[in-house]
Amino acid sequence: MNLALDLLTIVAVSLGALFFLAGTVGLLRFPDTLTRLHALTKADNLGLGLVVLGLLPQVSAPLAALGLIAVWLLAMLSGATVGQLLAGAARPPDPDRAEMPARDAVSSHD
Amino acid sequence: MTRYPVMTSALVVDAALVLLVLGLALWVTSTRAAYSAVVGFVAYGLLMAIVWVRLAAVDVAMTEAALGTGLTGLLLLGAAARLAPYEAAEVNGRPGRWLRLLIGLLCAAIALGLAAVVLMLPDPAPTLAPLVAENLPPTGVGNPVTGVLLAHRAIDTLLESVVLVPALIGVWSVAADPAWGGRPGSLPRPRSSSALTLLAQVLPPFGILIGIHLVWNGADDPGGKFQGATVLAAMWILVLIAGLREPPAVRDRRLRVLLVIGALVFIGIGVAGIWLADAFLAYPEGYAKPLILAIEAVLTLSIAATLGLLLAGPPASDHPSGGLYESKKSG
Amino acid sequence: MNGPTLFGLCGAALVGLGLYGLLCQPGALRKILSFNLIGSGVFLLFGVIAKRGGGALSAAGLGVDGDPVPQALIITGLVVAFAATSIAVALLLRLAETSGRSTLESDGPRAPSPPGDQASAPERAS
Amino acid sequence: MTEFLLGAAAFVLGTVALGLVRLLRGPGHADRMLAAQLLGTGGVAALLLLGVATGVGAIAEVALLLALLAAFASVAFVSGVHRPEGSGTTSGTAPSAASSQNENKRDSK
Repeated sequence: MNLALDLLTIVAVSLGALFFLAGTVGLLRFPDTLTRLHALTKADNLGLGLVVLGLLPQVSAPLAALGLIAVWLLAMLSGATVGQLLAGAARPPDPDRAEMPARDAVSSHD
Repeated sequence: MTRYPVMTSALVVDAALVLLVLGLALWVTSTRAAYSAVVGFVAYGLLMAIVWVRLAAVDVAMTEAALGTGLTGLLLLGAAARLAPYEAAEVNGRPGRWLRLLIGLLCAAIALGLAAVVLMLPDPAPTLAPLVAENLPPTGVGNPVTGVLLAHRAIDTLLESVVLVPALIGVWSVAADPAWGGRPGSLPRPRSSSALTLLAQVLPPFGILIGIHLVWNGADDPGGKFQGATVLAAMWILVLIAGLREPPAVRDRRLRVLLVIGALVFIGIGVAGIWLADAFLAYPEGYAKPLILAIEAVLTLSIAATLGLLLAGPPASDHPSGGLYESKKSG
Repeated sequence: MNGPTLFGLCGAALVGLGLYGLLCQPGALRKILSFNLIGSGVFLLFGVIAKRGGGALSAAGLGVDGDPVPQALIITGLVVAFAATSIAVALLLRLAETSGRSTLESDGPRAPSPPGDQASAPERAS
Repeated sequence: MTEFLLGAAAFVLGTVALGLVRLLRGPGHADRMLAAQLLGTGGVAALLLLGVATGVGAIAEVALLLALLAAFASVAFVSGVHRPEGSGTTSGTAPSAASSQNENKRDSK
């Protein structure tokens, strides 16, 4: 039983770490702001979620487990909102800029 | 629960943190655009919170997480955005190459001197920790940091909560004369967006809960009034930014009472201690914990209001939606 | 080399870096940032001293393993540093608004650019 | 298990630190903020891992605070980007003395 739980921890935390790696690679390699944002939100929600899932068997107090889940929920909430806000900032809904790819809009207006 | 269960992994984490912190500090001091520097500084504050955890200072980590990444980030990002138009002229003020080299050498010398001091710190390290541990039970609180803040070094804490008020007066005093008494106007007012409105409606209930939890828990576990007050202030500011509420006018008398009530209660209980416990800021036998909790509760409200108003900036105008820019255009 | 020593050296380097930025960066906002870095380095040195002085409390079973006196001082310092930063930012914004510049240099009289006329800001001769 | 959790914390920290290259490169403010945002989430994950690894429960509360206030900086960022709209076309006109590696990367829209 204990071994199984430890195994779950190792698998879930490793997977979570992998998602963080994927998110970072996406942030570095993807061509423009919006696709990078996409990569980031994956890392945010899945990476952190898997880490939390992996840590759950390792805490004894139910209150601590609740805290872990609360952290994840909060991160999801703010991650989702911030994703919206950043996307809006990366591509303002002006008609003359909307059709441009975000990166061009960023560099050509200087 | 050993302190360093595995030395090597812990040291790897520490070394990675140090490299990151130094790299970000280098970025903050050397990058050209102020806005990038500020974003780097926000990331730097975040890392510092983890550093404090590694240094077993969880109370400090909470303060850093709340102040360093939250409030300071908002303050500096807003300032950087508003200063962007002036930034291009700053290049002229740079000192020359040789002067910079000289300054760099001198700063390196200072850093090396400090590093030498760090390496030569006495071993065993002098500490007041046993003294605090010995004197903690009479105060009735279980968190040594809270004990130090409110019982053993209460005068520092009192002066600090007092000093926040002159700081706020200092911020208010840079207001233009016609704007005096009006509403603070430095907060950013983004285009209304449903996401922001949602965040400002959903997050504050959690934030207020967490803030109260931090204050209440601060007596026995890491946490306390500064951390709790910072969270409360952040939630208030979030509501103001989203435009769900207007910042209060500076001339509002109830607001002013709220700002000073914490320090006044603190001083009042402290003065009462002269008769009841034979010393200024001493607590009578057996009443230390309830008094400390009372002070913490009132101080939290005052500090939260002060921090929030520090962020909100000097009064700008009486116009309901008036930011600085609107008032300038009309004037 | 252990963790606290590492962080202590980091704090020393932060003070040096911050000082360099404070002296060499012309923009006042950058100076504020650099000053905060110096403060942060000093706090870090305090934290290292607290960590080194700890241990006695964890032996007493309180679960906190650092000297609480420096830690309490750091918390006080962080809050005061925030207050000072907000004053500095308010002053700086007001300076930019009234004089149209964001640096602290005072050499020579400047033609006061009208507040809000931001486009004219970079044209001033230095 | 402790070693594994500490190692995972170091890995996550190192990974998101790599993401800070985006902070250096930009090109826009939004990209820089994304790097900081990723660092925030990674920092929360690393803190949770550290907290369980060292058995100090209060560390999770630091993570909770970070998660709560991470949104805050981004809100500031978004508001900041909109504020100087239409007035910030001055970058690049200044005679930059040394290598102006970031001068043209500012997206001052």
